[in-house]
Amino acid sequence: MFHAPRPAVRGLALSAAAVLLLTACGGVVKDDKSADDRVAEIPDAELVAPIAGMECAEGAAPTGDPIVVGGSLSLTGPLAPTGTLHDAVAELVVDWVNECGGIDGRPLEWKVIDDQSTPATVTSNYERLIGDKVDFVMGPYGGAATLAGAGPVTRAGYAYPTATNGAPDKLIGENHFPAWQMGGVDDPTHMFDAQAQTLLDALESSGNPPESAFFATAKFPTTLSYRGSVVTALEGAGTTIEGDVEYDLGTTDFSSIAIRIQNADPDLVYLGGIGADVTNLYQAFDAIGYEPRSIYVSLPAPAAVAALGDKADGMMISSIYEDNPPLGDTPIARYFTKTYSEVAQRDDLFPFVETQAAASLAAWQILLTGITEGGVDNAAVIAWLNANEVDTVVGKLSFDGFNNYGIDINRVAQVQDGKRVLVWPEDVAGAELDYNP
Amino acid sequence: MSVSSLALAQTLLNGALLGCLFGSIALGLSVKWGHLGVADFFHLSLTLLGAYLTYSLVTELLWDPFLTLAVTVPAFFAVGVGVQWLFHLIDAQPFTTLLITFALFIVTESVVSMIWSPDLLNLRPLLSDGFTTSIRLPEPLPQLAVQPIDLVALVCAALMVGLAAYTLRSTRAGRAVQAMRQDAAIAETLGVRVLPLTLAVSGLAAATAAVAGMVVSLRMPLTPTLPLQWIGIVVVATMLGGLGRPLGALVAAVVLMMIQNAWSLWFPPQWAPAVTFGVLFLFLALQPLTRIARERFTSGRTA
Amino acid sequence: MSLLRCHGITKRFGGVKALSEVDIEVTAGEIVGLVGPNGSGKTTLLSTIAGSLPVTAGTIEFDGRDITRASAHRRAHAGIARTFQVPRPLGSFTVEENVATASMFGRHATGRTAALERARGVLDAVGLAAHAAQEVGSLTLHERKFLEIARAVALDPSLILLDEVLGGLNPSEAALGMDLIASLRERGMAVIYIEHNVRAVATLADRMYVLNQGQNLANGTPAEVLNDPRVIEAYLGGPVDA
Amino acid sequence: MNALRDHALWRQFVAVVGCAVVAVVVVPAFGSDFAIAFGFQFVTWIVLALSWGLFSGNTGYASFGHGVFFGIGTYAAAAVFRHSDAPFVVVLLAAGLAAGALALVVGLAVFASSRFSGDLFGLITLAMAFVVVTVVSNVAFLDGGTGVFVREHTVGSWAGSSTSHLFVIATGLAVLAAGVAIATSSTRWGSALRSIRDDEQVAESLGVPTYRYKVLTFVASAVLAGLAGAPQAIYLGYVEVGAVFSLNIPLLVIMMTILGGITRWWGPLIGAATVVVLREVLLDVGSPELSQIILGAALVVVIALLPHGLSGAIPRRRGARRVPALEGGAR
Amino acid sequence: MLEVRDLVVNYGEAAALRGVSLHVAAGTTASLIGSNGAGKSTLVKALLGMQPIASGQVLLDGEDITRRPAADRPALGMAIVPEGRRLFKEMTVRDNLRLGLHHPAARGRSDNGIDLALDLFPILRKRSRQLCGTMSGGEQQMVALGRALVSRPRLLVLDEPSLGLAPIVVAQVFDVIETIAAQDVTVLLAEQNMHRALGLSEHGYVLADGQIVLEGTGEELLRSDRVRSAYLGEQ
Repeated sequence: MFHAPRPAVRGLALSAAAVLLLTACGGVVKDDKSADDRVAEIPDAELVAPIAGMECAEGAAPTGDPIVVGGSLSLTGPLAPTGTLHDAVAELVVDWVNECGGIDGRPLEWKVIDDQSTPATVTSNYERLIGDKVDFVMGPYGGAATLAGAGPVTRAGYAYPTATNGAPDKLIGENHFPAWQMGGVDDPTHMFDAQAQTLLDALESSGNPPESAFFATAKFPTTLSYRGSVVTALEGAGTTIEGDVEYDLGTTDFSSIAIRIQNADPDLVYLGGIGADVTNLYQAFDAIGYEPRSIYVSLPAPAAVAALGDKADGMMISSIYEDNPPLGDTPIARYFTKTYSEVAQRDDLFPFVETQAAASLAAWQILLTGITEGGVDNAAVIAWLNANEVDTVVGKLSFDGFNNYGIDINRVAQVQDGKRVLVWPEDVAGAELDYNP
Repeated sequence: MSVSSLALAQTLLNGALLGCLFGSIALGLSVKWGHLGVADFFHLSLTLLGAYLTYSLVTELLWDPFLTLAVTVPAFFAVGVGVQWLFHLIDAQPFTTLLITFALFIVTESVVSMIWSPDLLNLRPLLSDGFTTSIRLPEPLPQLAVQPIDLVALVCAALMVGLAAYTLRSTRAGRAVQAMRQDAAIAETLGVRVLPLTLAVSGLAAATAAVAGMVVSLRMPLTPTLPLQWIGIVVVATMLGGLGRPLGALVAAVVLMMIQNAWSLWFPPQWAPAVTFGVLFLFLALQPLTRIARERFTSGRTA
Repeated sequence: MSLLRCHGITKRFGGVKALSEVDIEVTAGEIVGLVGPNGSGKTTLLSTIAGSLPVTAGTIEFDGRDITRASAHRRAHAGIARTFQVPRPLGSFTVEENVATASMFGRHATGRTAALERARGVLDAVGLAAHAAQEVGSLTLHERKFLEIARAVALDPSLILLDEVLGGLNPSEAALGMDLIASLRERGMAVIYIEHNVRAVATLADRMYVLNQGQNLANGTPAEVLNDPRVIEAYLGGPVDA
Repeated sequence: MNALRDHALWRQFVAVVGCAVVAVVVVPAFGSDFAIAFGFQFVTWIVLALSWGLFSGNTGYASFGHGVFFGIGTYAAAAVFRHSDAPFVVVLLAAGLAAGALALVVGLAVFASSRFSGDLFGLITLAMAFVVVTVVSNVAFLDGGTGVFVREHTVGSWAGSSTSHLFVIATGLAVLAAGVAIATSSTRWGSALRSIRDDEQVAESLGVPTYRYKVLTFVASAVLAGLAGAPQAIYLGYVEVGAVFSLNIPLLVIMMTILGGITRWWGPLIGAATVVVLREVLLDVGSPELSQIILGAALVVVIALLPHGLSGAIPRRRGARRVPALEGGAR
Repeated sequence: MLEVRDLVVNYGEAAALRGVSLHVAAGTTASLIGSNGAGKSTLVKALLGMQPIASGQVLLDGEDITRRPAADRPALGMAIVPEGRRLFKEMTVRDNLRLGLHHPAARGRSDNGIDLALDLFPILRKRSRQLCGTMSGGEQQMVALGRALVSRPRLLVLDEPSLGLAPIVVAQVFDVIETIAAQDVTVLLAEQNMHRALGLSEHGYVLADGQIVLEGTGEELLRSDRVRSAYLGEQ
């Protein structure tokens, strides 16, 4: 019956053969197992309690009414890559607590609702969770979602721990406990100033601060605000801004931006890109055979950086945590690194702990510490957290100052020998910044 | 900002090569839309699915990327036939088909994210250097460089589009397809069997998504929401090229990407997407009653 | 005083000239027959008068005003109504709603209630009153044809363009239809009447125009036209050297 | 207006107002915060579905740009909040006017030529979405890319102080939308629109000024969607381009209307209700992807099996009405 | 060769053909005449499988082909020149002609059928690359004739080939039909132009209101007054 397709089918076969011939240049697929090898290198770790003030009663199965923590996460839609990561950490923490005998013998339970990456749904999701009488809530991922959830959560008097809160530079309330702290904010429109200063300090510590810089930033709230602060800071330090362009979210072709960069050939390339932008930019660099003298990337997807392989060596990345001493060398961090790599591999996520996963754990540590110290009562938890410091995987956090932002914990990481390591500030650095543009 | 002519040439070249990739995605859309009257958003999903299947076959079974076509092409052919069969069964109106393909678009995004996780997947690190090291062009343009992957995109686009255009214009089956679109009843009296032909066209169009998907998986990191980023350029290229004209769609995609890149070189890159649609509106506004309208409205006229 | 005056109407479709320099004139209250062999351009001429098709060249004057470039609905408001050769009832409307739509938006636009009332009156006149509330899908061919007429009448036009409203009807239905057309003249409407049944046209028409090859071939009283050898030749196909 | 004398329509409208009043009284008084938040979204979707049905359902010109009008309304409201201290009524008007103005410009251009019908019309409205997104994300007055904080400007106002107030406002808009939908049911306006859907050429020949009706109804539809954007801006508290102009919005709206059917004015209403409730129920299905899949598959099945939607599947008293399935633009 | 028995075709509830029977002997030419609206086109469409048949039979060489799909007809040796030509206007003349060779039976046949058609209409030869939509009506009719002829049908059905054509072109078209008829091809000619049609037919049928009202040899019919009244409408 199918007389018609034959010539075209023949053509397809032909074209496939031709393409095969075209690229007959050795093995097409590398026998690349390095990522798996690195996972295998993660040392085994012993079970410890997830927070400092808690004893781990291994093997004692928790009984009684569960303590339910509810949360809304973007499990589908454009924010899903990070949303699922936070979901994975939440499940991990709940299992972890329950393996340690629960909280005061009561099991912990995680109840998550998908918000389809839509802020409007976040609001009703929290209303729904609070209506269902969950004991506590965990914040969502992303600035718009965090602010959308803040309304019902605050009104109901719940504590609102958040892992990352993007850019809401406006006050949420005294019940807000961000794990990713952006302290030192006195003027809310300059909330990234401290972070920008950290970057500047790091660059200056090398003794070779950049004389020129080129900025390429994605149209995304956080990246734009952060870029603004860095431009001001670098200009203040005498760096020439060679170029400053913005591009649309979802841009896949960076060749004109790459060429602009090549033309300017600056000491520092600042990429305010999220997700896979860094991959695509490097592809454009490859195409024109250009190698940036140095590059700093804010908020890249970890998988995108890892995928660059050797090319990423020397790349600087915004970070609050990397798996290196001193932060990465505690029993809690080691156990988390180990279990997270297992969970993430199961869920097809990037298997190493970095900013997002660490912030997620830290948010849980804040909540768990609050519960352990204040009891199963939101008002008490809020009061205790506002008055005390919490020891988390990303460092000691306090909840004061503007928007409860406490101290600034933004750090600079660098890829060295294929591994991400914190290089600044010195108290958390696992290696020295290697910067010589 | 002054830019050397060399830089301009390079960015235009890159744009053209990426345009080839979009052109090969637009190919299937153009054929289905122009010749079957189905504005098929599902085609974009199929392309994504093809990319993910390629990724899995390469990473899990360590197949050669080109070898994956042996699986994906026939499988997608079957899918294309199946969808068209469904349209035939329910005697779907054009708008109904549009809605159904949109629903399938939503479903596919979820299926992909369920199977492969919503996180970024990247095939590039696994590719041999022959794929990723850029090549300098031979004289007289030794300063310009291209990536082998882009060349693959070029070859695939040129082959598929060329074949499709040749088939449509110069083969027995292609003429039958054109005839069917213009006057199905008369085509039937000439021996054209409409149902098998539409099924075959739909199947072949879907099969091109397998090839385009393979190129996508080599070319860019994969996320389930990728098709949303393609819709704009692919749909505009399809319309600008003239529905049912694969060569037109390819040329339009190449030109659009070149314009976008040239624009981004001198003007704020964030306005580049608007330029694409500006071109579309300009085209629609300036164009008298020809091209797009011609195909769809002339058949209704009677003297 | 002529109601409608078309001068030099030319219409091209691609490479085909469907009408070339056609002139036609209609006086208020008369029935003008328009005949010609298949493909001579009768329906095309009607469509250009009704405004459904733009002309390539020529002018159309109605009631002393130039309406060559006016849109179809303006012509309807001015008092030109048309029927379609293949009936095109509005599928999601009932019979009376179809007719009422014309009253609502016609020359003397009214509200819906008044329009429905008027529609019932018109349906009564064409003998479709019993079907008023029916879906149009349930109508027979002759009822659909009459519905076309009813819809045109409901516009309250001064000129009504009838395109083969009797085609496909059996003799008794056709007789009813001819009475109906005659009654339009009594209501003071002028009619341009296309029909392939030349005798039916001749019976009703005051004057007749004959088109051939998209051009005026002849015009005059029915008797003159029917006995014009050129007309007979055009219809039956003349000797080979025509 | 003749419609005002039509008792059946009045009864329908009174019934709608009655339901709305009951909802406004009962939901905030007895419902949980979740019920109110859910109720707000529920009525917002109803406004969107009814307003889409108003133009696209009635005329058969399927628009993929409805989310743009909703989003323009949201952003216009956010801009007024940010740049002035105007009362909420002004914000509401600005939201409606902004959307209406865009629709007017687009409508005047697009409907001028008969070739922009069917899927071409759909795609032009889709392209409109991409252009508007680019403009909003690059113009600092509206957004500029960093998003706009609305909450700080609305905390003190009546509208911004409680979700139940937003629910009241949105319910009011839903009544307005239902009122307009009723006004296009069995009325002169409705006859004009549906004659365009059935056969545009015939409609013209019957004296229906199709161009004017298309443009004005397109604008009316956009204004309603834009109005709904104003309370939405307050509800969100923080608006950003990605979420506000998400392509899911027009898709869901179309899905709702097709599901509900365009045969009767309340088709979109029950379609919206069904989808919103179904979505909420499916959140518990286990896997979030699975719920999306079920929703998409349900749509395919409904389109295939019930071409006239839920409302069209219910027979009429006087025998089923023969209605062409929505075909996207009469020719 | 072609036999039609009691053919009934309805459009909805309206009867378009009310029991038509006719017979065309192999190698002869038969005319089907009548005014427009009489049902000629309907009959032609029914013969070619383009129109559902309510009852009755169509036999080709004694074989019942009533329910065979339209796409089967060319392989049976049938070809049509449809009313209004219905060319594929966005394709070139040559491509239109090639489509006449689409059916499987013509597969592998060289293009000499096309050359044959181009020989019949020399004007088409130099226009073989022109899009049909841009041609005049007469030229289009020649392409339509050519498209039907390239497959070398045994039975050629023409529906109003003179429709809307200038007299000189009509003369040309009928010359071609006569040539074809002389070549052992059976021709059924549905035509309003009765003088021309009957002039080259062995046999003629007069159709009015969906029925055969008169039949006879061409000459008989030409002389009959009843034909004229059937045309102009009977009182």
